[in-house]
Amino acid sequence: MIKKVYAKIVSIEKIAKETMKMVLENEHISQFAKPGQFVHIKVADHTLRRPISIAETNVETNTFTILFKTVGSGTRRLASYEAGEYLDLLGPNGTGFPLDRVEENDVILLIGGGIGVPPVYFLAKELTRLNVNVHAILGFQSKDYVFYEEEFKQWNDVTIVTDDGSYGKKGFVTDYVHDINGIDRYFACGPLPMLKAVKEELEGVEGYLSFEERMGCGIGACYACVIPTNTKDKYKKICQDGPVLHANEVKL
Amino acid sequence: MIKKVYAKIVSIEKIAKETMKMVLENEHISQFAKPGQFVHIKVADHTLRRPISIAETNVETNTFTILFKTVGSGTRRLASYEAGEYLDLLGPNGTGFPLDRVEENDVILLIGGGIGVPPVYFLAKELTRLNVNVHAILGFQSKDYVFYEEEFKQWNDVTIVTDDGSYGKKGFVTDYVHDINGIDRYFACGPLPMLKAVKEELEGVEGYLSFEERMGCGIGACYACVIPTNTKDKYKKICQDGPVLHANEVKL
Amino acid sequence: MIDLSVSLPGLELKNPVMPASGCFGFGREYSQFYDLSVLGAVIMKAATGTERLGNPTPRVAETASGMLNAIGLQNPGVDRIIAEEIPFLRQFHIPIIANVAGSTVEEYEEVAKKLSKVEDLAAIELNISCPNVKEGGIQFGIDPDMAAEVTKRVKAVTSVPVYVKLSPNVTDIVQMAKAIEAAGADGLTMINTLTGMKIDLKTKKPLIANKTGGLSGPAIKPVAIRMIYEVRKHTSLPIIGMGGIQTAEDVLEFLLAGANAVAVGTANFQNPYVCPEIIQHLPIVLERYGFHSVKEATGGAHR
Amino acid sequence: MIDLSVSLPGLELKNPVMPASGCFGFGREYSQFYDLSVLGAVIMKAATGTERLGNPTPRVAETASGMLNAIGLQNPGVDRIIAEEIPFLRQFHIPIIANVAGSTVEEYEEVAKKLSKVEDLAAIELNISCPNVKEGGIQFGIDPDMAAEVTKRVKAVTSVPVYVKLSPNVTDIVQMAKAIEAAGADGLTMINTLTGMKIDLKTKKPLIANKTGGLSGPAIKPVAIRMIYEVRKHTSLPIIGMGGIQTAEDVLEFLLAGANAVAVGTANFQNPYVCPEIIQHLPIVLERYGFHSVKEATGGAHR
Ligand SMILES: Cc1cc2nc3c(=O)[nH]c(=O)nc-3n(C[C@H](O)[C@H](O)[C@H](O)COP(=O)(O)OP(=O)(O)OC[C@H]3O[C@@H](n4cnc5c(N)ncnc54)[C@H](O)[C@@H]3O)c2cc1C
Ligand SMILES: Cc1cc2nc3c(=O)[nH]c(=O)nc-3n(C[C@H](O)[C@H](O)[C@H](O)COP(=O)(O)OP(=O)(O)OC[C@H]3O[C@@H](n4cnc5c(N)ncnc54)[C@H](O)[C@@H]3O)c2cc1C
Ligand SMILES: Cc1cc2nc3c(=O)[nH]c(=O)nc-3n(C[C@H](O)[C@H](O)[C@H](O)COP(=O)(O)O)c2cc1C
Ligand SMILES: Cc1cc2nc3c(=O)[nH]c(=O)nc-3n(C[C@H](O)[C@H](O)[C@H](O)COP(=O)(O)O)c2cc1C
Ligand code: FES
Ligand code: FES
Repeated sequence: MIKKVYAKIVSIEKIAKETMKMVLENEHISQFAKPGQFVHIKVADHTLRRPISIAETNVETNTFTILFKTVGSGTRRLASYEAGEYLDLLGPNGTGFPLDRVEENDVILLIGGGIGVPPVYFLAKELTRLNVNVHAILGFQSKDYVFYEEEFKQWNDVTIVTDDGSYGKKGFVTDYVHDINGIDRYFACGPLPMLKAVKEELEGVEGYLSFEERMGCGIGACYACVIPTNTKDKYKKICQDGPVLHANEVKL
Repeated sequence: MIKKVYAKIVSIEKIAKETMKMVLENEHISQFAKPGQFVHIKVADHTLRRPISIAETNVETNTFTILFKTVGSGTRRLASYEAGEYLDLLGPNGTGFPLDRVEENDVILLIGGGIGVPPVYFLAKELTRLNVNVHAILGFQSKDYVFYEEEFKQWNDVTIVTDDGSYGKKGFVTDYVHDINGIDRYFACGPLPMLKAVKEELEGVEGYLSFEERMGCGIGACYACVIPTNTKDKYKKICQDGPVLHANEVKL
Repeated sequence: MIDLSVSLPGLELKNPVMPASGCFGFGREYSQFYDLSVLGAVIMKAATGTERLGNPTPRVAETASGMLNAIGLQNPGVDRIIAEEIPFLRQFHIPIIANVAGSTVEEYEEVAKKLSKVEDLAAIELNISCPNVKEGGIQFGIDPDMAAEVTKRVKAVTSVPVYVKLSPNVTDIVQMAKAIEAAGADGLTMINTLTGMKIDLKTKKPLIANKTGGLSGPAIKPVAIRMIYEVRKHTSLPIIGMGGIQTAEDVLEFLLAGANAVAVGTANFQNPYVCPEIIQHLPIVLERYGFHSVKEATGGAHR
Repeated sequence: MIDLSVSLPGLELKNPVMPASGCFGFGREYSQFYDLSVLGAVIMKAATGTERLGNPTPRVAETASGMLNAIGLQNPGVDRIIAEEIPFLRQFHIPIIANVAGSTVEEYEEVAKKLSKVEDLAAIELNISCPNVKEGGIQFGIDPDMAAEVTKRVKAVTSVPVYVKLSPNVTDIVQMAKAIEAAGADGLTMINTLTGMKIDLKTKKPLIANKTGGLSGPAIKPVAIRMIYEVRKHTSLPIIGMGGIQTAEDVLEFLLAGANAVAVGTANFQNPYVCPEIIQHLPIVLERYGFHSVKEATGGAHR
């Protein structure tokens, strides 16, 4: 259930180039958030809230983590908040990665591109509860942007790819998906061109993609964030039906 | 000379109902400000700057004081700043109370109404440098709004008047101006109806009034703050030619 | 006791605050946050003759104290709105206003006709800011003759009161209002969005896929207040005012300008509780400024 | 090296940034803060045939991300502007643009005629947002025929290039621009302010003594960008763009929409250094977005 809450900023730090990590305290979000869901954050001096994925929750400390890239004025303003301040946010919003069809011993591929890595991390952590085989491929622009390699390594086999080869392997995540054999299911989050390429490359494999779109309400009321689908309704709302959608139902 | 400066807030406190006192540190303002001049303050989230009179300067500590009433969203936001923060301000703006014609042993009447008291206080303090006879009449709505009585008493004879008689004498400042004999010159700052009444009551005495008007630029460029006069130009700009104007030149 | 109630054609409002069309869907999402029965009324998302899928995305962009949107009237079509959405809203026992849109006068007629058969529909809001495909895309809302024509034709086929929603993108808002009054409208709602654009410096293209979008939010409030004030001077139709309302003080400003009731749009996105919060705060604000009722405040700036 | 220079009729600009009319007086006050010779040009406060004392006060009010003003063209009259103000501005060796206003076509002609005799006046900006007393107060700026008429008549009596300043308070900005282009204007400046109002909750009256005022500042930027984009598509006249500019990024957005140069109004009140700061920052911003010159960025959103 989505609630409007005030979450206290526990810590905020820069963890890679243009990339901030913020830990927030709020019981509702930390108890109920599922991987793939997001919070819709009110940022001072801005009309519209900003959607940011939940990267981790901790039910013991009632905290949750978000990671964000400072790309424009809203995320830059968000980066200027300090520990101890409160953020007004809605959450948890949207529908996350579906885990109900995951079966024991499945080979699962996680793909994260840039700031698409955080929700995939949350998913990776959740998947450790199930007895499955998880492989992660994470793509970044270049060395300076890489984050969370160690965090992933706790749980999974992980391959880091950079566009320019300045760290890990060189190229795009799609160049390495075939290194993993017998993939039963994949989950991906990242920029649209990456999602398109992943869908094509893994044609035939059951997959779920997490999408981004500019949002108004963030809760399904304004029709700002639709994506065309081949389902009965012909579209889905990314903020409500998504951000995670079945790769085969979306028209890319 | 007007400069754009960043002044550090040294302290901020509430000194009476809806009335804040803020001490700021800035060399330029504290060295050059004259009684009657104002600073034009940029307040977060507001398009237009807010004009606030300078209530006191201290050339040793490079500080100056402003007092303001929280009447609307700008002054309420101003009241929410904290010591240590910096304010972007223009100053000192405008033309203050003229002291060049004040002569030794003159009987001088100072009249302040409500938040018009601060510039009059600055003037009272300045006048102590001259060998003159100063009387102050300060009007407030009611007891809770009274401030700076003690501060004035250091320098002058002072009469406090409240509209409802809840403190000091009851009535309007104009009810008591004739208690002072042989006034050579008066200086007044307060709401427009008070200024009008003072001018009428003291017809024939040389007087100077400090005016308020909604401002745009605050420096004389936009013609927002004009007041009709019977001078050659037919008008004066309150932000530049004023806020202090000769009582006889303005058309009220 | 401050009296918040307002009686307008078709609308017995217990308070003057309702969500604006397109900013509240059909109420389902906001009903997660609060009981919609506290609202004065509700205005639904636009209904067209058949399902519309709207414009390509991005459909929204942020601006200083405002936002642009070009949703493009996406909606499931009037039949499904009647079958699926109105029954949901009915449970809250508040007046339901349907926002009617179309590309031809015939489409307006058809949608209005269907809606007016819905037993407890309180009123229709005619959204005339849509481009008329027959007339080469010119909006009904910017031409007084076309606006009058669509008003007249819709009035002829419906039994529920018709409020016409004025576009602010016109030289003479009073002329529009008078034409619509003469055509028999029961009321006006105003203002719709101002046409605007934002260019993405990175792509060098208009950020909104539709290029232009409608500007809403506090940025446009001064334009809304001015237009309501002018229209109030020259027509006697009731006015539901909107454009940038965020607080109960804003509501009072609209009432003083001449609005009889108000709608809240963009502010719902910032604070899903904005409507109930305004409703709770409104009596306090009315009292502070010396009013005993909403009715007393309406038109206050004209006295 | 990023080339900031722009050549427009009568205006050889070393950079495209100039203060907007009415927001900079005649430069004296801002010259306390910086050397005005850094500016691309300067547009003076409106000049009328004789001295005008303007509207009663209050003349300004704050709004969300904007402000309202109703100064009412206060100015010392064209003769004193020529005698006292232009000589002051001349020392900075930047193009001087005179903003010309009037209540009758004859007054526009008279003012323009006098100004065009000033040796080094670079251009005239026709402020057609003034009510025409002869035509019953209708603004020249909202009627294409009247706008064309005043443009034609002023062009006939002056030898300096004439830029006509468009009012955004019209249904069809392109129609206005085309009428003015056909009438022989050398360029357009746009946009002037949107008409707005604010009501004082305490007094229950419009806060501005004139009741309505002109809305300026970031709030109106999306409307300015949209109108410039549309006008650029349909005319080939050079455009000096304005409306809510605060930063060099804003300037780039105006250039992409189709402006050849820009003017900065309201932002001067917030930051007296805004023009020189924008000028300093503009090359960095142009470079960041891949441009080598202002000219290259102009119209970028249309390619
Ligand atoms: C479901 C979802 C989850 C997201 N999770 C994350 C995350 O975990 N970390 C992260 O860094 N970013 C995430 N994003 C993207 C993030 O919302 C944008 O980067 C951010 O809103 C940009 O705001 P800005 O003001 O800095 O940029 P500007 O470009 O100045 O933003 C202006 C406007 O555009 C919108 N906007 C811009 N880019 C996007 C975008 N890609 N998606 C949606 N709205 C956008 C903003 O909300 C705002 O309305 C997510 C987006 C969605 C839709
Ligand atoms: C020369 C001068 C000196 C002043 N000195 C002081 C002082 O020392 N202490 C103090 O408390 N107040 C002083 N004022 C008044 C003060 O500027 C206003 O109370 C303040 O701007 C109100 O802002 P607000 O946002 O709280 O109120 P709002 O009413 O919300 O203000 C909205 C707008 O109105 C303007 N405004 C409102 N009232 C006034 C006013 N009376 N004068 C000018 N602009 C106004 C604001 O600047 C703003 O643009 C002075 C005014 C002037 C002109
Ligand atoms: C996302 C969005 C969608 C809208 N959709 C509609 C609509 O379908 N029909 C309509 O008449 N108005 C629509 N509007 C306009 C609003 O109802 C309202 O008139 C306008 O936004 C001004 O009010 P505001 O500033 O409170 O948002 C929409 C506005 C927004 C922001
Ligand atoms: C206080 C003020 C006075 C103005 N006076 C004039 C004027 O005399 N002539 C004119 O053509 N425009 C005048 N304008 C309009 C501006 O030149 C400009 O077109 C408008 O403010 C939009 O730009 P901005 O948002 O940068 O302020 C005035 C604007 C303001 C705010
Ligand atoms: S953002 Fe409003 S429907 Fe998705
Ligand atoms: S405020 Fe601009 S001239 Fe006084």
